[in-house]
Amino acid sequence: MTLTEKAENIVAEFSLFGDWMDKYAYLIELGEESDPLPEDLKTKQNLISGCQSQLWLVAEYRDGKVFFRTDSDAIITKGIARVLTKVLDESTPSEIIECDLAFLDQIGLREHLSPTRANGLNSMVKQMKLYALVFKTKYENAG
Amino acid sequence: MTLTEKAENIVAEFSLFGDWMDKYAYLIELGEESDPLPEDLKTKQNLISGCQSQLWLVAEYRDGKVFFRTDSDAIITKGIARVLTKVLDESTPSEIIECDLAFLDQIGLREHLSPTRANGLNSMVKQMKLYALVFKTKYENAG
Amino acid sequence: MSLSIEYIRSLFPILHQTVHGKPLIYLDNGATNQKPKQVIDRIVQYYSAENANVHRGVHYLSAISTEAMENTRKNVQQFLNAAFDEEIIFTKGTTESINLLAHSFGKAFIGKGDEVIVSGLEHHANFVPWQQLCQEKGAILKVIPIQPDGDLDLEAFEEMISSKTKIVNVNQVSNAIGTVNPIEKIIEISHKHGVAVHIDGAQAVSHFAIDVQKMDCDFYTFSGHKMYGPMGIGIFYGKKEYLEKMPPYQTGGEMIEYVSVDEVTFNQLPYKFEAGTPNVGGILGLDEAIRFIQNIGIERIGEHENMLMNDTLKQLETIDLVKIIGKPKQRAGAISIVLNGIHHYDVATILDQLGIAVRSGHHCAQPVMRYFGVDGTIRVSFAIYNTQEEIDTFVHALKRVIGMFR
Amino acid sequence: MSLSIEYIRSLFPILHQTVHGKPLIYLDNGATNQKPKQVIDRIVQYYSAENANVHRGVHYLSAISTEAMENTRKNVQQFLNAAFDEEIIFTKGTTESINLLAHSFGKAFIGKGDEVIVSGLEHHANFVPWQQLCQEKGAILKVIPIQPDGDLDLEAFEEMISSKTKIVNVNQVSNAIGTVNPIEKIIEISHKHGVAVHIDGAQAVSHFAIDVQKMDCDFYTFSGHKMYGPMGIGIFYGKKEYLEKMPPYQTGGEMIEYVSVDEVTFNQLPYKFEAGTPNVGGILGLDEAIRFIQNIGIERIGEHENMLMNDTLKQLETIDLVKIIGKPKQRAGAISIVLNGIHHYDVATILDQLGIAVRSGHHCAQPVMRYFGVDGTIRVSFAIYNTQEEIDTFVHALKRVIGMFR
Ligand SMILES: Cc1ncc(COP(=O)(O)O)c(C=O)c1O
Ligand SMILES: Cc1ncc(COP(=O)(O)O)c(C=O)c1O
Repeated sequence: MTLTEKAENIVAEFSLFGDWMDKYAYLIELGEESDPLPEDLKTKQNLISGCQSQLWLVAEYRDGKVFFRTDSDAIITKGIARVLTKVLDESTPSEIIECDLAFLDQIGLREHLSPTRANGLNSMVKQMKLYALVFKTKYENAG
Repeated sequence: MTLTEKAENIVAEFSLFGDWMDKYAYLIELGEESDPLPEDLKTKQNLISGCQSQLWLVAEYRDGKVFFRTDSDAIITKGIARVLTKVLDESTPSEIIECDLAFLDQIGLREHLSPTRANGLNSMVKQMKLYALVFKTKYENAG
Repeated sequence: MSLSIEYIRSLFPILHQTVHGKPLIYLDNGATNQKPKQVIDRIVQYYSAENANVHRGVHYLSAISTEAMENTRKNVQQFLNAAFDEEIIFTKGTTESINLLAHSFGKAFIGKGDEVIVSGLEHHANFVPWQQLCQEKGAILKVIPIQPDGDLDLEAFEEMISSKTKIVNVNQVSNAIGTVNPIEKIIEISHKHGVAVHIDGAQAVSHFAIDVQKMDCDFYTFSGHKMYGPMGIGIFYGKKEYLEKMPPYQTGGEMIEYVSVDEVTFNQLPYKFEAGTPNVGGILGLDEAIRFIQNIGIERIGEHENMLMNDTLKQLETIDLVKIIGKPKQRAGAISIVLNGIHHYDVATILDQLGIAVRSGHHCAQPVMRYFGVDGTIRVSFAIYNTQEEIDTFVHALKRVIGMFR
Repeated sequence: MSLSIEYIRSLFPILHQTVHGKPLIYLDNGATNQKPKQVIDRIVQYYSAENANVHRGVHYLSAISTEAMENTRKNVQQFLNAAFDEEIIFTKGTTESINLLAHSFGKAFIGKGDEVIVSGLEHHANFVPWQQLCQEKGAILKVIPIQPDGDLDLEAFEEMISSKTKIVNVNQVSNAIGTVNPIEKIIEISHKHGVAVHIDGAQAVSHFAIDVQKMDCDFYTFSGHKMYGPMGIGIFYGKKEYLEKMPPYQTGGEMIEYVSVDEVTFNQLPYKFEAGTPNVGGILGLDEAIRFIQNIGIERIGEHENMLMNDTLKQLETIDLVKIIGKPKQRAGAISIVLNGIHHYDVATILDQLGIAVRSGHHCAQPVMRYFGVDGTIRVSFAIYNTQEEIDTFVHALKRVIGMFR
């Protein structure tokens, strides 16, 4: 599945919910089923600075693709992070760098990623793109 | 003439003016005809702190009465000071302490004596009353 | 005959809106409270008919602006029952007031080896400036410990105060957990040792009457925006005898009497501490906020808030997962809770979706959070315009939130 | 197609009133200028529908307040053409911005024997903080001399700057006499010596376009209330590379990352320099003021003001008793005059009676007054809403005043 297809899937999934409370219930579900990070990866280095909840991001590069893992002490933050990784995970660095996150508008999550939000998710997206850029520079020859 | 009579005189004088510009012309006249203080009395000690113009006040006690002399580098300030001394001069300390300056309302000069005005006239009135108080305490036995 | 809450609510334009499709329930009053129409109107009136720079202007607009500003100073004096109007200094808020105090008091009175006391219940604004001052001066910062019920440990305080102590800093009401501190007692003990006391009144002025002469504090600070006034305006009160000995904080226009390359003399009180063009619009908004409070009556405000607060406490106590932080002897304005196993961010996010504004986080009081072993709480805080119905809706919503996490 | 002045005037509620029975003619724009309706409306809108504390709130009102505030930061960045939005710090005004700079730059970079340069044309706000800093640090304050025409003596400046100099402080436009200083030249010379430059833009931002990257200044400061915005809000711009090395100024909420009794770490830029609840209402008023200026076009504003100013100069030159202070190569915004033998207070008082607001006094620039051998002047200063007719009335009134003193 391409990143775009994955985004379409997510949009379809969210379109089933009638109201916001159902969406939150689903985000909580996603947060709960998201694998926790092992404690030794919850380091200061992996911490995304957000004001209210702690949010960790780990990225790896394997076989031309980027693999993300996330965790948070707040379930909704974790759930939204899971939505993002569901789409961005296992994509190529270039796909990640270029993806425009318009799907977040469609599922109504954009406001949660505003840079002025106290949840750190915007910083997480930035950090994901930064990882992709680093991997691309490091492992892929230009052209 | 009592202080009250002098105040009534001033009110009568000012009532002749049709508009404010005439009042100012008269204040300027009063300022110009007001005897300047000799330079050696224009000391820091005699200076009333006002923001924009310098205003000096000298007080003497003779034969049960207080004599004021004033000067300013601004003519209008000097003129208003002259109005005040015209009324307060040669009065007894008690008269000065008790006088209520209502006549200033009647001639429309009250706003110039507001404590928030930048001309120091309010401080001058306070200082005049303070002098009267000091003289009373110093030279007159209570009762 | 007192005004009905319904009527009072009608004076606040912001309250009559929906948020996420639900009627707004604003319970974040400790952070900032809402503004009645008369406060907003006063600002409009100022900029529409009176606006000018103050103090040095001879012209009409400048004169009326100056008079309005200086009248407010007198009204604040009366509001606090201060002895002199020149003891009232306009700042931009509590934080600036405290920074001013730490700077100027520090310069005048604090040296190496001296001690400064703060309470463990302080907002960062009444903690970090003192910590920084102590670091700079080689002075020692001592902290009055908190007790498990959320009250300060006065015995420990009596032990730590000494002839080395120069100033004691305590808030009248804790923004983090709502404790009303025994400031009369603290002031009495401090004065017995000849030590100055600063009371941070940010969370107190909107809840009960303040009488700085009766309480006999040496300094008192608060913000306009937490008492129905605009942002960008605060008060620093200090006893004249102290203020006169303290050097200026910021320097610039208005506060200079004479300056040359080698010399400077400063203006008298209160101007010595008011550098630059003051926020006259904000000052007049504060003036109107005081009028708003006085029209209703601060006792009436306090009673209503206490009634809501006590009811909220009672209802919260019946919810299993809810843990109320602290059980102080006296409480005002706010209740802080944690929900076992549910992050405060999650709770606040869903409450927001239901139209309810509460604060979540550490409330700029990390030392308090650390003492209670939490990294944040949900804080519910009250104002005169809140209603019993809103409280019921909030409690109901909280139960719904809990249900979502089971 | 540009907007007519008549139309622009109609946007300012305050202008349509009489003072002492005469139509108000407001020529005290250098002290503070008037606010268009859209600025007032923005403040009303904020307090009527959006008001909340910012940054840490999860709820809707807090989120939209934060977004509006941070959007303004971006708009100010663009207004100044700064490289990064975190280089824009919100303060309460120019005076606070400069005090912040003197404190934090001083702590980071200034020691005993170092030198600080200010110009002789400075407002007290850009003079006294540096004087105080130098006294505290044992540094030396040097002053760029004024020349008889009211321009700075650049040769003297080139001689006084050296490797000991740490910072040069000059206003872009003198509030006292209207000189436009050659800041590009001053910055070029300073940078050749590796010296930082701070430009006080208080009297410049409402008159011409600012491009901090092009002018390459290291710090730039100004007030909202002198550019059609509200009081109580100002901007401190600094290059990131400097700001990152400078310690905080005030401490308290919002600017702390972690604090315990022994430790503190500060938040990142710009928050490191913004302690306490910001004046969000004021910030949004400033935002709207910028929009007002941009809608008209700053060039159009400057042209109109220059036209009025040049005409005023021409008319004043024909009046015998009038002495215009300075004849700088370039002038903006203001003209300062003295009337031989007539005190400025007298002149301003009678002009006021005729409905005309001008400033009289030393304009918080005593060193400038002393240089020109006067203890005060009458200052006429211009804004976009002033008209040719107003200028004519003013000149006519001035002649009438003179007549009264003969
Ligand atoms: C107890 C206390 N002190 C100080 C402050 C700081 O007030 P401001 O942010 O208005 O400067 C607050 C506000 O949160 C507070 O609650
Ligand atoms: C050149 C200059 N600098 C600084 C200031 C101080 O500005 P504020 O009073 O807004 O802090 C002024 C205002 O009079 C000024 O004209």
